[in-house]
Amino acid sequence: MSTVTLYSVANGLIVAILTGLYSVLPHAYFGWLVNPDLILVLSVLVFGAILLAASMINTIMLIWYERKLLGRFMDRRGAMHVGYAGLLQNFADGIKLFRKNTYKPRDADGLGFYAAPTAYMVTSVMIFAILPASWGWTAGPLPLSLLLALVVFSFAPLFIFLSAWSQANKYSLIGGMRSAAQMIAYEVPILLAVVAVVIVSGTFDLTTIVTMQTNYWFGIPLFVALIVFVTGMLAEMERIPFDLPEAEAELVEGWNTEYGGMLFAFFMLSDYLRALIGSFLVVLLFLGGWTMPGWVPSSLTALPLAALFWFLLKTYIVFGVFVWVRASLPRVRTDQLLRIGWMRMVPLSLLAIVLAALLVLAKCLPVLGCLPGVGG
Amino acid sequence: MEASARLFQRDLMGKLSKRFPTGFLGLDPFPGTFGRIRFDPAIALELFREIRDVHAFEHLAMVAGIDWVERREVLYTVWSDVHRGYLLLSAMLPAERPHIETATTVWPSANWHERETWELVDITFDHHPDLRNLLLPTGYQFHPLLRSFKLHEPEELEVKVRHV
Amino acid sequence: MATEETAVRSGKTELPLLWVAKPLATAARQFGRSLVRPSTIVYPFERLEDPKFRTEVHVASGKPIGVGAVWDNYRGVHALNLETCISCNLCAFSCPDICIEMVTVPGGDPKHPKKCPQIDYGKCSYCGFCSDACPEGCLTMTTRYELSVTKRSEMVYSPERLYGVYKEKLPMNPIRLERPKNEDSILLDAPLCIGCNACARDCPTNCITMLDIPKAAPKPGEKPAKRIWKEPVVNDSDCVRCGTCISVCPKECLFWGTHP
Amino acid sequence: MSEMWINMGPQHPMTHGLWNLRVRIDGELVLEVDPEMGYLHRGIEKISEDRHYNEVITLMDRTCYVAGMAWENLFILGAEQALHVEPPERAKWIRTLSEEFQRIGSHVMWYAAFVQDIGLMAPFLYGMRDRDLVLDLFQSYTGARMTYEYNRVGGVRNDLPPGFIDRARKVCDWLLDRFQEYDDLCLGSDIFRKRCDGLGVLKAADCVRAGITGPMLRSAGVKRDVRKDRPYNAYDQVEFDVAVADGADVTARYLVRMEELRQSVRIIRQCLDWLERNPGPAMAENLPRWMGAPYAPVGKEGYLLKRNYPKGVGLSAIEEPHGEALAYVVNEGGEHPYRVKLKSPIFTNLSAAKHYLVGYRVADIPPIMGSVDVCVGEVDR
Repeated sequence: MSTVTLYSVANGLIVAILTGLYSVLPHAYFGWLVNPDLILVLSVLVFGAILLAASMINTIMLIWYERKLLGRFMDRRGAMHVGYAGLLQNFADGIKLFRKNTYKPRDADGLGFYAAPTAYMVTSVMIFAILPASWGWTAGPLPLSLLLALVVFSFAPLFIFLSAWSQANKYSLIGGMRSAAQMIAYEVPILLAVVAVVIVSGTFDLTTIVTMQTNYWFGIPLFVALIVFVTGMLAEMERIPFDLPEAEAELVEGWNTEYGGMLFAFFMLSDYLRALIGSFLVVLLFLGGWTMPGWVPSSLTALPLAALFWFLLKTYIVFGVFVWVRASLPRVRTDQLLRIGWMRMVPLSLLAIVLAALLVLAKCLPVLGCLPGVGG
Repeated sequence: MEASARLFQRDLMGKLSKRFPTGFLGLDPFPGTFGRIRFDPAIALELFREIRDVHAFEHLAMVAGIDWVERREVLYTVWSDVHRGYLLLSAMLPAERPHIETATTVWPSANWHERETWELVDITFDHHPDLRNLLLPTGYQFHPLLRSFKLHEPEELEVKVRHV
Repeated sequence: MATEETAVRSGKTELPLLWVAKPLATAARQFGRSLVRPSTIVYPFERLEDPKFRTEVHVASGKPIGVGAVWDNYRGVHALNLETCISCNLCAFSCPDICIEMVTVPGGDPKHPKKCPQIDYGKCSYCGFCSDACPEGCLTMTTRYELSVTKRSEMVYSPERLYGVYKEKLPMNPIRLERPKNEDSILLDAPLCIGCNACARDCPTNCITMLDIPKAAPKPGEKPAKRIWKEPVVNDSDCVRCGTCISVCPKECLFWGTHP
Repeated sequence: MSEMWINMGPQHPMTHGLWNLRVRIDGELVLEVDPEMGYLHRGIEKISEDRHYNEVITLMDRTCYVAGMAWENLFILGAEQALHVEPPERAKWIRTLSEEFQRIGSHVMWYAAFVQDIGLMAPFLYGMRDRDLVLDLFQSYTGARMTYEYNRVGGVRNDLPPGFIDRARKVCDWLLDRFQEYDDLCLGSDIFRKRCDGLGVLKAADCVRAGITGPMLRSAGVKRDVRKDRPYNAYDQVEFDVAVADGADVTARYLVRMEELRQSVRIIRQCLDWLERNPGPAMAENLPRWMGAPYAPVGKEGYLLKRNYPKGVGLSAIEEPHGEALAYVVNEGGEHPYRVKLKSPIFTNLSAAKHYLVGYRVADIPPIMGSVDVCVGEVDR
């Protein structure tokens, strides 16, 4: 495995800067500069900045990717004009949204109207500090990183409902109600599906979970859990066929009807951040994370960012499946959505848990090799 | 169709003149249809019932109002699935306060047609359940399909909306 | 094939197999097809009227895109051949939107200036009646369809500008209508005519000639005529039936009708 | 959340066009609906009274902007009856062909909008793409893609261009394959069936009472089609079946429209065969000049000259893509029609909105209204 990690890069950067300062500054500040706490704090800050930039760029590229992919599904080309094959189109859109005024409806509640998109965005970005994209791409050792990520992930209904209510718009209120009901309904099967993974792996630490998938992917023995998790994620990400909260045919734009300019961009970006997080989680939990299969030559695996590249490749393929589903399926209705959630997904996820438990009890899968024992 | 249609016409004419000795004014030939019945607006409702129930013209296709300056014509086009043909019912109304009984009780589909005829040709349909403006803004004072309403004279078209 | 099977389907069709497998497969098939060549073109850089689309292009999916050579039938911006325009007004008369105005262009004789159509594309509905009406074929419609401008006044195309379009040699609508078979002719209500020569002077095709006619002897009490009386005679084969003579006649003695 | 009124329109993604559906809802349940029309009222009937017969055609194209050719046919049939003009046989077949192509264009457009309403993204573009082929064909012989101005009193403007028939045959083959794809994407999808089955039910008796015509009526099992019942143009000489279904719900309307598409292809093929075999004039011979030409020659003040127009009155009915459309044309001897009355099928279909909307959910409104196929241009006229 490569020793170059995001944190080590940030740390090295800070150390280099401090060393440079060491050589030019008066001696009185030396003790101050070599303080390890300061180095840690600065390293984490740089780490965060890199992460923010990386996640934002990734998200924007994800939007481009979806537009191009959806275009091909629709027998057209997608964005073509700004940049090569429209690569810079979303940056142009972002700049346009930045430059627009944001208007608040007269009856809207100011605090909720402005706070909700911001909080939605912030919580979405926060998860990236928790999810490891490769070796060492976390803020620090987090034994319960999976749990933490899911907890932060499930803040969203709160902010959506807050924004929906504060907009003083009937459509956004209906959309917010739908969104809250839908997200809460699908939290349950998602968590249960994750429980199946946790039973098999015996840990909440995502890095460990990925390490355990070196020989085989959890998605194969836990196929039922994978299906439940992907479906639940579709609902959590509010993508077709579960995009009822912003069903544009009946609810104009759903819970973000009244937003424009940068506030809309916040929602839009957060949606795609969450889509990225969902794809990350699918890859991390079920598809082996950044572990590379054995047939990849070691000269390639030894490259500094090979693991990261491999991980992102998987992520984009998973997201491509989401786009494929979006292109070909209609939207379900609220009652049907909830019925699918409670009556199909929850029993399925319980079944997945039972299957996982049986796998662990049997200790062995002849085809796939031994599963790690729990508690032993 | 021709011979049987003519037979049907004669039959219809006989029955209707027997049923409505005063109000039924005649049945003119009209190309492509069973003909055009002229009737007195006083018997409108009974005639509609008769046409629908006895003669099985159960589909009202169109209600048209025509302004003949000195009087106004209201024209109902009905279709029968049994006889496979259209029949026109036409009543001449006076130009002052033209009114006729509504057909919505007989053919519910007359609702919007009559609203439209009321606002465009200014023919009042008595006992209509919902005689509001349909195509024109609420409170619009003019009736554009009258011959007295001229195009190309914008100064006359100043919109006078009655504020209610 | 579907056309051979009975058309009348009653009731529900069978429920779908395998949940949503069929639409997913269909979309994936379409994806594969459009990876090779999507049905769209990159518009400002490629155009349907480009030569490579003028013959049918069969892509992998077999889709015929483009309209090929018959693209020329398209009714777009007009082209006006100023040189052959005879100022007959027919285009302006035939316009349902009243967007054509006859304006003076240089080159006519100063007393009776040459008037050619000026088109306001803010009003035009591209119905093509004007080019159908044009007897000389000098006002035709081209395949140009891009007209966006930044000022409303730029929507008005003067005759010179339309001539500029003509000089670009764009493909022009090749379908010419035949002249109607039994057209009315210009007839003269002779007793009303005062022989003023206005019709012959303004006739765009010069098909009216003023011929001397023997005038009846003055009635008692009237002064004898001082000059030779002339009467217009219309050459029917050259006449384009524009009605200019009727509209300039001061005595309204010309009218439409069929020759007895 | 207590009861409230919401305005779906006039600028709302559900309303394809400018109209307003006021809905009283309790939670997601629809309690009362009140369609408000008139946002697109252009007074076409009034303007027609001021125009030459051939010039009215330009208005008819704009009456329904997705089915312009059908409305041209409708008016021209009425006007020819009022003016006592008989078009040549070839013109009748070309009109039949045009109308069926227009039906395909309109139904495919309906398909695109309808699947967009229920959230299907890609098929929307498939529909638009396939409609474009039909528009290409239209452009190749009429010169325009949506506003054709092709019919004239006494025939059609021009004959079909060379090569048209082969091209049309190719498009027909292509379209038939695509219709199968449409079915795969919709009927083959469990979610689609869940969304549309048993929605917006309006049984046959209610349909007839409410004056509903077209695919909506046929979806309830009533076999009424003006093309069969009262043939016009060349419909008495072509073979086709009337598509009916008996579900009376959104799925049934979908089935009817899809079957009509296939029947249209069948009719078009017969028309193409006939047109290939029988050349001839597309415009009536020896027509009085003012009828054939798109313009009337003028006198001093515009249309000064009075002509001997035979008085007459015409009633034409056609099966427009949306249903039974009627035109009543009165000619009183002027150069313009004295009165043009147009009856749009959607007008009556919409007036019955409360019968098929109340009792369903807000999320059901787009698919139900989508299955009605609203084109506001011809409702408001």
